[in-house]
Amino acid sequence: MPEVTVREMTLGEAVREALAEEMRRDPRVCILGEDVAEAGTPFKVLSGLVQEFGKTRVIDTPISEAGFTGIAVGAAMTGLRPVVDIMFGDFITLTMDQMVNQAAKVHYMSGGAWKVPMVMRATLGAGRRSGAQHSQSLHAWFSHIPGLKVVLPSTPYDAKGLMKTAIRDDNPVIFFEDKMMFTFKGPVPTEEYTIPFGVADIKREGDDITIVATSSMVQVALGAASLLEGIGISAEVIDPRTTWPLDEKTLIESAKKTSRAIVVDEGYERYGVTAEIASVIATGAFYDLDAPVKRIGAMHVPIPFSSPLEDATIPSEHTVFEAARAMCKRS
Amino acid sequence: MPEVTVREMTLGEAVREALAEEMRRDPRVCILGEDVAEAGTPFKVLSGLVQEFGKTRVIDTPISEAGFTGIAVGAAMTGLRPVVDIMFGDFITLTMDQMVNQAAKVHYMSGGAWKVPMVMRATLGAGRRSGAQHSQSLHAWFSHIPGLKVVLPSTPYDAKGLMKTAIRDDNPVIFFEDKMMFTFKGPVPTEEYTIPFGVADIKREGDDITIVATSSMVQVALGAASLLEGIGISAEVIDPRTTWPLDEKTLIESAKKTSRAIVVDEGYERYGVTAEIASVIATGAFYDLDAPVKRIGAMHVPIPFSSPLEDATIPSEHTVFEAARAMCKRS
Amino acid sequence: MTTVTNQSKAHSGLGTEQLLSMYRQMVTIRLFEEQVNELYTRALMPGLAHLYIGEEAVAVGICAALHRDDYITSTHRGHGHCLAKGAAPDRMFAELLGKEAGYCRGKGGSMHIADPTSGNLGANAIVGGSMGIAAGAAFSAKNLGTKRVAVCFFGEGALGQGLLYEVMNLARLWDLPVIYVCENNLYNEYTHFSETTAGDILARPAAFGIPAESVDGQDVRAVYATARRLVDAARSGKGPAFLLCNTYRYRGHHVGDVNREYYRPKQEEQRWMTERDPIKLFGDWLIGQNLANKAQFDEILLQVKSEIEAAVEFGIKAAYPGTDQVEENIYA
Amino acid sequence: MTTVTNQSKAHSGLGTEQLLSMYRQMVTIRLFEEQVNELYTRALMPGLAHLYIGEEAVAVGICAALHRDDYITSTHRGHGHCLAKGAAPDRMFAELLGKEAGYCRGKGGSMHIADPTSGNLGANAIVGGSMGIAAGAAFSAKNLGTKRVAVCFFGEGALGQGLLYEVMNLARLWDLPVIYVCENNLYNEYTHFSETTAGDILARPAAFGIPAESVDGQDVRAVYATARRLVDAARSGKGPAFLLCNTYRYRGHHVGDVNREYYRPKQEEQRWMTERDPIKLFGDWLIGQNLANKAQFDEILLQVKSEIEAAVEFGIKAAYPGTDQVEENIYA
Ligand SMILES: Cc1ncc(C[n+]2csc(CCOP(=O)(O)OP(=O)(O)O)c2C)c(N)n1
Ligand SMILES: Cc1ncc(C[n+]2csc(CCOP(=O)(O)OP(=O)(O)O)c2C)c(N)n1
Ligand SMILES: [Mg+2]
Ligand SMILES: [Mg+2]
Repeated sequence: MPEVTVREMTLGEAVREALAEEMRRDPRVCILGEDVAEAGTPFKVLSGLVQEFGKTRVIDTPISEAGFTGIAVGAAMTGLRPVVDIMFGDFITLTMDQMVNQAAKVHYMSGGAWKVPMVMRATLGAGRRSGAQHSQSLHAWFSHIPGLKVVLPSTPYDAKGLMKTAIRDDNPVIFFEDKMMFTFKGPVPTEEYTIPFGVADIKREGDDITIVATSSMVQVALGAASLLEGIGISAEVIDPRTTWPLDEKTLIESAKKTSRAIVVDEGYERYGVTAEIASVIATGAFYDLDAPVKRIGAMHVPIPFSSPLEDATIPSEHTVFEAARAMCKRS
Repeated sequence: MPEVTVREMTLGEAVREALAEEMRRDPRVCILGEDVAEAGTPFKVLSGLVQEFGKTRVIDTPISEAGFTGIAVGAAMTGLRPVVDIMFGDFITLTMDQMVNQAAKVHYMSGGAWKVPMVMRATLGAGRRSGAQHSQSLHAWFSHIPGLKVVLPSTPYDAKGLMKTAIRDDNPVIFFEDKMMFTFKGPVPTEEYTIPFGVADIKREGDDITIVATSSMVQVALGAASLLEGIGISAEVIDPRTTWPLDEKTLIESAKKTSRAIVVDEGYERYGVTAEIASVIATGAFYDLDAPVKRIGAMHVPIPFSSPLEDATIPSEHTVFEAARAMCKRS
Repeated sequence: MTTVTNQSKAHSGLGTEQLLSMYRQMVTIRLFEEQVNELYTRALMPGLAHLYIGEEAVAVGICAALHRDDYITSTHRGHGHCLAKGAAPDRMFAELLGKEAGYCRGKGGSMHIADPTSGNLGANAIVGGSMGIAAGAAFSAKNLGTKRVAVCFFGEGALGQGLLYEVMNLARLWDLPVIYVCENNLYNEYTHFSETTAGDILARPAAFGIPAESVDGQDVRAVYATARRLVDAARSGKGPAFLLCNTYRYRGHHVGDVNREYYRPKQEEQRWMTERDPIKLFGDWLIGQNLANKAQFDEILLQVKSEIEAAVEFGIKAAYPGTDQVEENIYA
Repeated sequence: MTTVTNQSKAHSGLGTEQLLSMYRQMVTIRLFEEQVNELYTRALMPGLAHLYIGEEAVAVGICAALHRDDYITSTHRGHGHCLAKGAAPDRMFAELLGKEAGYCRGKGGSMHIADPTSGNLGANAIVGGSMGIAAGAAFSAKNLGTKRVAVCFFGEGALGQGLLYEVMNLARLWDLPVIYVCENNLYNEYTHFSETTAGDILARPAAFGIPAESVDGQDVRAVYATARRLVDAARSGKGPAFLLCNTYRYRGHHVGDVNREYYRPKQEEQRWMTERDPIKLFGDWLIGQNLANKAQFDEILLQVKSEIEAAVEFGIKAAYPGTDQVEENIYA
């Protein structure tokens, strides 16, 4: 086996590298969105791409989320592989018809005749003091819809490998990046790799309790796991990486092994991602669980601006730690 | 107590009667939507209202779901109590920004300064051979959003009482009517009544298994319960009536009593309403359940047009019956 | 920017064969739709259908100006577009009846017929839902240098959807070869368009810098001639255009919409049917020009009739998809 | 329908007191925003803020034409609108800092300030998000007969949102007393509007039958005069209007946008600041007309400065809401 070179890079850089590599590999890949070209997005994730690939492949759009998403659907059907950029995930509200009634259904409704190989990049995550319309994590909506795939990377490594898979996938894929994690660093191999969808990653092994966490919440879970280690509780942290397809087996097996599970996700808790995953585990590990599956999502409130209030709504290391401690003591 | 007169009427008539009564009671109530006036909607639910209340209160709009929903939000903030009509629930995709980023958050974001007393009526339900864009049940999306309330009537009685409550509520309420049930008949008292939100209704008492069902699925559950009775299984059928607020207590208590629960809802099963309710029950009745909570939702496919295919995607009496039988045999 | 086409000219270099083929297509659509209505009346038709009868000249005139590999997007009232672009009646009936032999294996139905071999990106049951898709197909055509053109058919009701204005702006900025074809049949379901449409329709695309014209949608030659000019311009890199076709649907909004007096007078329907029928107008002209005679028309009618009958038969006899197919084609 | 206002006239019957009060408001907005920038630089400001510096004449000119109980909706760049409509700087700073004494109890922040007592329906962080809300307020005004008018402020970037065209159509059909005020400051974030805006801006509302005008947004008297005419017309039942105000933001898209050379030249900024500053232009005119003198301006500056300083102080000292308040106000 060849030696693998590994560099540290940020999640933002990893996403950019994935896009650049795929754009080099496949001339059909192009990017559409607001301020994606010279500005490289407000988060600077796309900086430099327009210089390499030019303005016909990295394309600034008007503030028309529905419009350019619709164009991406049509372009994907007819030979391109567009990546659309939705600056704040909150704005997916404007694209729901194009994504859900069109992109998600075209392949099925046409009996397989047409395909829609497109990627929507969007952000999620609170904590940036940006208020209720710039802080939501709305990935549960898309996860609900047959025909779509939903990706939630939590490390630079995952972000790169999953983005490459997303671009090569022949279906509409929504790729949610936590905007607070763009500067989060981690190792990324120089060599080319992709990560398959539907394969959960065990971010930390443990025996006493399973913590399933997505996106931004993976680091929170890992932090909680360290704290738990300090009091002698061994937590296993699992990242599903894609909410659809969902790797039920890995989640269930871990819960069977540890007999306790917590699910942490930054979306609103009610009718959110934690509900599905908790329910899958509660069913799959029914005869092995020592306690109810605990769900920890964002509080059921529009995300407040004021710092202390906002912080109170987001799951924290501490919340997860306390929940785990209570569950492990209990049995 | 005065004698209560009861008439049979259809669900569609019950909705109309509720609207008419509230419009008589409160001049601020008005209706906006496509073909709501002379046509009384394609489902004829609103027939006759324009004759009584005139064209300034029952208002035909262009095909601009986002636009007239936005107008309703502003009108609700400034002294009216609009009811907007979304012909097919699939079209709520076009209103997500106005409902979720605006209507749901205005009260909170303004620190309580503004209120948005509006109702959105929308339909749900498949089985009408209308294809993937006219058959969805997307109520899980709104149920996920703090600031909104979501109502799912399953009988004419409930439809009338809940609609009156919805109109009097000072928050944005989404009221989903199953389009296959507009002609479904049931008793409705002549006397005025309202039904509070967040109070589940036990549609049938039973001891062996709890079937939680929403909207269209309540009749399916009752049908299954009859079949189950035939083989000696006593099923309790509970209708939460509102997914938010959710009457967790009644659901959990029933599951504790019967020790088995099935949740039936016509939305896509994955990341849908069944996930939340199953998870609530699995947690709340953890120490009393004899079997995992069973979820039965729409199949994870865009709803197909072809009759045999479409039928296969919708939960049926038979599916529920079989699931219940298997669960009761098991223990 | 806003001009009205002189309808009377437009012979437009079409040969007799092409003219007769257009006539035949219009007859095909008419008879196809009558059969759909028949199927509905006989309770053989699942769901609903929106008939194109009366509007045949629009689809036929536009599609005659397109190449087979040019793209179209269509609407809930889409049978005419599909047929005019080249779909076969038999597989269409099969689709309408939910059969596996249909264009979408029965999964789409009347409102979702799609056919890659004739460039049909699909009918759409969301009013205005395909406006971005059509622009996207034009975006591909431009970026891949295929010289294809995309046509987006939509009813005047779709003028109410904001998406149209978003994509017209984009189509102009990027000079996309897309033609927005608005079929104004005067009604959004049961509401007259004047109650839902403020200002001047043609001024809307014009405001975005898009050349906009209107044409008599009952005159297939005028539709063709105008479309031809706009399509050629788009193909040669001049960007988008907008064409307003004034037309009328003879029947109800859908097959079940039978009592229509409350929203439109019978006389209005009568007037359009007798005075402005696109097949009759075209037929009269062809005869007047000595390009065809009554016997030829009778012959065409006979042929089309038997073709349509065979197609219905095919659809009725075709098998339903097995329920094992329900979970196929969710993901590619 | 499309006219350009002669800017030089417009004394418009304003008394000296009103003129000076408008001058003072513009200074207030300028100093308020400079303090916001200061707070950000001192790392006291949570999140971001979008400064209105350079555009003061628009908010002040428009709001001077409104009654206190008329409605406005505002944008992410909304501090100027809030102040001009009558909000107090102290409660605004408190809100910007997330304090309980703020207009929204700290829950809204810079992009969501709302205030029923001054008719402010709220700033909005969704570009174009309030276009329907403003029309809805006008709908109420019309239906309840209150004679109120609603103004929807938005940046030229919001012309990209389809919602605008949906609600302009509705506003015209229903003759709603709503004025759409487009603040064209030339940039959508980091992209010049010419790259995102096809055709002619004023032709867009005109296409829906809405009277549309443009005005020099740096000339507060011209803005006021035009707004006054449009507002009066709306109030008297003539329905909607559209006003394009040509203006410029001096600073970055938001407080953190410091290196701007890659999207706009320094000289451009310099030119606007030195040649087209709305406060200076208005001040010069007031002096030229002998309506004010330099000493008065110095006095105003001093007073506003101390008012703003006290307001900042108030905001900084104010208490955060208790975390028990996080679950209040979700439902009414
Ligand atoms: C977004 C959306 N809103 C509403 C409908 C319901 N609907 C179906 S057809 C129609 C009227 C369409 O009118 P027009 O666009 O003029 O087309 P026509 O039926 O006249 O051909 C309506 C309102 C829909 N399908 N999609
Ligand atoms: C729907 C939506 N898309 C994108 C954004 C991100 N965004 C915030 S401000 C802005 C530019 C707005 O430009 P303009 O409307 O001209 O207002 P200006 O900032 O110039 O005042 C963008 C793209 C947003 N807030 N909402
Ligand atoms: Mg029409
Ligand atoms: Mg701007």
